[in-house]
Amino acid sequence: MSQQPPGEEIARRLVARASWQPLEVLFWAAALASIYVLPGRHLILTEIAILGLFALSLDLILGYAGIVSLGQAAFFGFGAYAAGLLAKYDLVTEPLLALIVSGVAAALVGFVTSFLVLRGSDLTRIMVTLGVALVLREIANRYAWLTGGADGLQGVEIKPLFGLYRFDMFGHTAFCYALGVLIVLFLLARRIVHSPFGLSLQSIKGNPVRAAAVGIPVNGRLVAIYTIAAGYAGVAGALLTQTTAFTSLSVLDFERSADLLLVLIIGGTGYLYGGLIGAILFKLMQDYLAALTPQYWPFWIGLLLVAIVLIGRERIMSWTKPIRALARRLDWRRSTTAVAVEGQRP
Amino acid sequence: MRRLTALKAALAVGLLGLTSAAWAQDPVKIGLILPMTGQQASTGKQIKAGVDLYIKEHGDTVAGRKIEVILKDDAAVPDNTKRLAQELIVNDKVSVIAGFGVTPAALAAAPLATEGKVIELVMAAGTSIITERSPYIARTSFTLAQSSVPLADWAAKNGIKKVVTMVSDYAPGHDAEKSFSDRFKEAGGEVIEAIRFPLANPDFAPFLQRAADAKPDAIMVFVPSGQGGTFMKQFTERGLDKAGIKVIGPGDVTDDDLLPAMGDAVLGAVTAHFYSADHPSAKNQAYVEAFKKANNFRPNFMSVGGYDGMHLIYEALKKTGGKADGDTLIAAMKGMSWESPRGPISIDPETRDIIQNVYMRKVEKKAGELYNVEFATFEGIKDPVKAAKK
Amino acid sequence: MLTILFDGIAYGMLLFVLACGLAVTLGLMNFVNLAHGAFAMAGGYCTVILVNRWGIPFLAALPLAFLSTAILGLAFERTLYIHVYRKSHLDQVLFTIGLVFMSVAAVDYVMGSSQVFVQLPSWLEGQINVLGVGIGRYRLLIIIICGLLTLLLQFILARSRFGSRLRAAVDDQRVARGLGINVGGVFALTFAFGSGLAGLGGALGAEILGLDPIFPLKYMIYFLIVVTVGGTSSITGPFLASLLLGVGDVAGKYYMPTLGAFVIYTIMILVLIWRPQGLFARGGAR
Amino acid sequence: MTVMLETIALEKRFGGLVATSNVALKVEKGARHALIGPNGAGKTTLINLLTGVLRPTAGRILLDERDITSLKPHSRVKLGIARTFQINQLFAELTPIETVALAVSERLGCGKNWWRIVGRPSQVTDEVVKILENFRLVDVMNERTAILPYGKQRLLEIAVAVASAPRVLLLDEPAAGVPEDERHMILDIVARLPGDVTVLLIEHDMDLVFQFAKWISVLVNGVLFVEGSPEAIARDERVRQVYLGETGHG
Repeated sequence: MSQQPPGEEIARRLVARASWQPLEVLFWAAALASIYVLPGRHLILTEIAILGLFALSLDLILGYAGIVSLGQAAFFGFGAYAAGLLAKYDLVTEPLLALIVSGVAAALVGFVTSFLVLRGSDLTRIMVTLGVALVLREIANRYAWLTGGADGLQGVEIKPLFGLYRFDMFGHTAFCYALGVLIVLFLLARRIVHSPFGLSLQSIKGNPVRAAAVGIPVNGRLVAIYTIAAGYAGVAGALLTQTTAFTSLSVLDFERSADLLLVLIIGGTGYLYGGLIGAILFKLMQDYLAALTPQYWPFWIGLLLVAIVLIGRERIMSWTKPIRALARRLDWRRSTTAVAVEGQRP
Repeated sequence: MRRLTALKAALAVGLLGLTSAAWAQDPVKIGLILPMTGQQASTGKQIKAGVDLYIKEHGDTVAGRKIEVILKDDAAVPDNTKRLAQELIVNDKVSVIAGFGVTPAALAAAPLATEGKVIELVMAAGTSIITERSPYIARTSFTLAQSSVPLADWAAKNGIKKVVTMVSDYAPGHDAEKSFSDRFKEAGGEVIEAIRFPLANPDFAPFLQRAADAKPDAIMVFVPSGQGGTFMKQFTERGLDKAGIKVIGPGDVTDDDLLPAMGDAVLGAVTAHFYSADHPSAKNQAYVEAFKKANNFRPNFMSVGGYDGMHLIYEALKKTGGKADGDTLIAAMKGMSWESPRGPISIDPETRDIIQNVYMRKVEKKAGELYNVEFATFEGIKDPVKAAKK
Repeated sequence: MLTILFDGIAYGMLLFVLACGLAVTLGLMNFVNLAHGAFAMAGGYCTVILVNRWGIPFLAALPLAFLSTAILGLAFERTLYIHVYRKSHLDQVLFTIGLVFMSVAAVDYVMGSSQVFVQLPSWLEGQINVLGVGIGRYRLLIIIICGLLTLLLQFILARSRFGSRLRAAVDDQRVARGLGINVGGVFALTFAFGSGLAGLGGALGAEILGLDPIFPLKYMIYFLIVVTVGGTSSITGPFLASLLLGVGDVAGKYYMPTLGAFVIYTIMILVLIWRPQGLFARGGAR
Repeated sequence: MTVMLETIALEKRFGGLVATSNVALKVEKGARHALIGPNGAGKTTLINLLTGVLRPTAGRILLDERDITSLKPHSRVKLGIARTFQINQLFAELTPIETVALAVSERLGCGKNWWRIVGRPSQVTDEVVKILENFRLVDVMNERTAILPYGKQRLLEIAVAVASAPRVLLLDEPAAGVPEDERHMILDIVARLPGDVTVLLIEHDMDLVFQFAKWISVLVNGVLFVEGSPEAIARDERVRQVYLGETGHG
C-alpha cells in the first residue's frame, strides 16, 4: 500500500469505504436465493424482511446519528394504517404507489416530531419517542370510526401488485415484494451512509460540539435523518399491512418498539446489516422456541439476552473474526479495484 | 402374511381413488392458535386445558384418522395470528384452525379460512360479526349479545330501573353495551350513562367513581376474561355494594377462574352467562372434576369453548367418515347438537354460530368457595344481533 | 371532587413506591434497570402466598414482602447485575429486558397466568365517610404507608451516614474507595433497598393494579414516566411527579373518560419538551 | 489595516459570575494576534462567544463588519471562523482521512449531499491530500482517531480547523499537553499557516506566543487588561505581576 503515492492511496481509501465486500454480496445472494430455495418459509421470511427494514430505520438514527428511540413504532404504525386506509377506501389501489405514499406520510410525521428529540439526554429521548408512539396509539384507539380501534382495521383488500401479481396465500408475491422493497431501500441507505451527509451524521454522533465547529448544521442534519428513518419505518409498516391485508393497534405497541431495539442491539448498530442479521436471528429464534414451548418461550429468549450481555457482545462478535478475516482474504478486488477506479478519473 | 394384507389394504385404498379413504392414514391436523403469553394468557391456558381434556377422554383417533393438534402462541396480537394461521394452512396443511382468544385475532384469520377453504373454529372470541366474515367459521364459545339481552330482560323485570353501563372499549364491549341498552330501554329501563374504558386499563377507580356519582340502581359491566377480579375488588373498595348498587353483567366479570380469589365482596353479583362451573348436571360435575384433576385451577367458560370445539370437530369427522375438507366439514357441523357441560347446545345451520341456554346466576358460597349459582334459565338463545338483522 | 383527588393521591403514592427504586438505581447508580417491575411482581406474589396460603396477617406480610424482595434483589445484584454496571446503557437494556422475559415466563409457570389477589382483612375493605368525602380504607392505608416511607427515604438519603456514603460513592467511585467506603457494598445495599421498596409497592399495589405475570411489562412504561418526568437527581422529584401523574391520570379519566390515557402521556411529553432533565431536576446539571 | 474580527462591549454572565466583562477586542486582517492571561481569565469563554457556542449576555460581535452575534456556530463557520479546542474535540471513531474529508466536504457545500460517495468530487480528495500531507498525518490516516498518539491528535485538531479554510482561525492552546519533543511540530505548523488567514492564538506557552505573535492582548478576570506589541507586553510591569502572581501559586 505504502508504495502508492499518498494522493492515490487517500482517494482510494475514501472511495473504498463504500465498495462492496464479498460477505455483503454473499448475504444478498443468499437472500435472493431464498425465493427459490425456501418456498415453504416465505411467510416468516416476509416478516423477517419487514422487521429487517424496520430495524434498518432504527439503525439509521441510532447507529449513525446516535438518537436512541423507543418509539419507532409510531412511524411503523402510521405507515401501516396509512397503507390500510388507502387500500380500504380505494384511494391508492396500486400497492407500490400506496407504499410510497404511506412512507412519505410517515416521514412527514417524523419531520413534525423530530423537533422533540433534538434536546435532552438519551433517557429523555427514549421517553419522548415512546410518548409519541403511545399518544398515536391512543389516537388510533380513539378514532375507531376510521381505524377500527381495538378491533383492528377490517376490510382491507390489497389489489394485485402492478395490477399483475396477486398476493397469494403462500406469501410468494408478498416475499418477493417485501424483499424487493428491502433491497432498494437498503441500497439507498447504503448510499446515504457513505455520502458526505452520512459521514456528517457519524460525526454528530461522535461529537456534536466539534461537528458544529466544522460547520455542520447539527439540528438540521438530525431532523433530516430522523425524517428519512421515519419514512423507512413507515414503509415497513405499510409492507406489513399490504402483505397481511390487515392492521391493528399492535403495530403501535410499545412492545414493537422494544423488540425492535432488541433486534438491533443483537445484530449490532452502525453497519447497516445489524438490523437485518438481528431480525433473522430474533425471528428464527422466536419461531423455533415458540414452536417448542408455546407458553414459556419468552423465558428462553430472556435467558439468551442475559447470556449475550454477560458473555459480552464484543466477545461474541470476535468469534466471527475468522470468518471475516477469511472474507477479507477472499476479496479479490482488494488492490485492483482502487487502481481501476483511479484509472477512470481524468 | 401380515405385510401382504397391509399391502392389499393399501392397494385397495389406493384404488378407491382420491376420496376420503385415500388419506385416511394421514392425521387430521388442527392448528390451535391461542394467546399463551401476554395479557390474555389465562384464556389460552383454559382453552388448551379444555382441548387436552377432551382428547384425553375421547382418544386421539376419530373415524380412523389420528388427530394432531399443533399449538401456536399469538399473544393475542392479530398480525401474529394471521401469519401463524397462514403458516398452519400452507405448511402444515391443517384442516381446522381453532382457538382465537380475542376478536381481532379471529377476524384477522377469517380471509384465510375462506381462501384456504379451511374451518376456522372460534373457541373464545365473542363479537357477533365474526361468523359472518367467512362461510367456514363456526363458533363454540358465545356472543356477548347472547348474555346481554336476557340480562336486560331480567334486570327490567327485577326492579332495576336506572343502569350505568361500563364496558371495555372494543368490539365485544360495544356489542354488550348496545344489545343490553337497546333491550333494556325497550323494556322501559333507563341507561343513565355509558362509560367505555380502554382495553388495557390499570385502574378502574375513576370510572367507577363516575358510575357511582350517577347513582344508578345497577352497573352493567363487561370486561374481558381476566380483568373481572380487579373490577370487582375496586367496586367493593369504593363501597358501592354498601351503597346499594348492584353489579350485573355478562358472566365475564365473575369469571370462574378468578372467582375464588375475589373474596366475599362479590357475593350477590348477578350475571347472565352460558357456563358456570357450578352448572348442576352430571356431565358438568364429571367435567369439572376431571378438569381440576388435570390442572390446578377451576375450568371457566373459555375452557368449555375449547372442550366443545373439540367435540364439534370429532363429531363432524365421524359424520364425514374422516373427510376433512372445509366444505364437507362445515356442512357436517351445521345443525349439530349435543349435550355439553354447559347444557344443551347446537350449531345454528344458518349462521354457524352457537345456540345455547343462558343462565342467570348469583355469586354464592358453596363449601367455602365462591360459585356462580344458576337460578333461572333462558333456553335456546340464538345470537340476537344476527337475529335482529333478518 | 375530593374523592377523585384522594384516589389520585393514593394512586400516585403507589406509583412512587413502585418507581422510586428505579429512580435510585438510574439516578444514583446510572443503571437502567427495566427489570424493576419484576421485583415489584415478586413482592406481590410473595404477599399472595404469605397471606392466602399461609394465613399470615396482611400487615405482617408487608414487611416480609419487603425483606424477601430485598434479599432477592441483593442476590441478583451480587451474582448478575454486578457484571453489567460497567456496560453500555444499551447492554443494560438488553440484559434487564431479558430478566423481565424470564421472570414473566417463570411466574406464569409457577403461579399460573390468571390474576391473583391478596385476601384483605375486612377492616380494610370499603370506604369511610369523612365530611362527605368518601375515603377508601385501603387507599388511606396506602397513603399512610407511602407517606411515612417517603419521609424515611428522604431522611436516609439526605441525613444519614449511609446517605452520605452513597452520594460519595456516586460522585466519584475512586475517591470514595480511597476514603475507605466499600463502594460495592453501598451499591448492593442500595439496590437491595430499591428492590425491597418495589416489592412493597407490588404487595400494596396488587389490590389496585391487579397482579399477573405480565405485571413488569405492563407497568414498565409508568415507572419510566415517573422517573423521567420527576428527574433522577432527588427523591422529591419522582415523588412529586408520581403525585402529578396519579392525580392527572385519575382526574383525566374521571372527567374525560373518552380521552383516558392521553392525559398521562401528554403530560410527559410536554414536561420533557419544557424541561428535558425532568420537571423537578435541580438546575438541570448533568 | 482593516479589522477582521471585533467585539463591542461584549459581556457574559453565568448567574452572578461575570466571565467576560465589557471586552472590546479588535483583530486585524491577517493578524498574528495572541490572547494571553492567567488561568480563569475567561479566554476560553471569549472563544466560545466568538464561535457562537455561548450566547453573550450583552454586546456585539462583528466579522468583517458584519454582525454575527446571533448566528449559530455552524453559520459562523460558513462565514469563515474556525477554531481548535483546548481539549481535543475529535471524532473518536473516524479516521483522519474521514475527519478531514468531512470538514472539506462541508466547506465545499456538499455536506448535505446524500447521493454521492464521500470524496467523489475529486476537488475534495485533492484538498484532503493536501491537508493530510501538510499536517504530517499521512502515516496514520487510516487509524481510528481514538488510538492516535496525542501529538497526532493535536495536529488533527488543527488540521480539521484549517480544512474549513477559515478567514479567522482561533487556536485555543494548540500546544497544550503536547510532550516537549513533539512541540516543535505544532510550532512549525502554526508558523506555516497561510499569511492571509487571521489568527488569534490563546496560549500559555510564552515561547510560542513570543515566537508567533505580532500583537498581544492580555485578559484578566474577564476584562481586557492591556494590549500591545510583544516587546511592550514583555516590558509591562503589570503583566509580569499578574503572571508572577499566578506562577507563585502554582
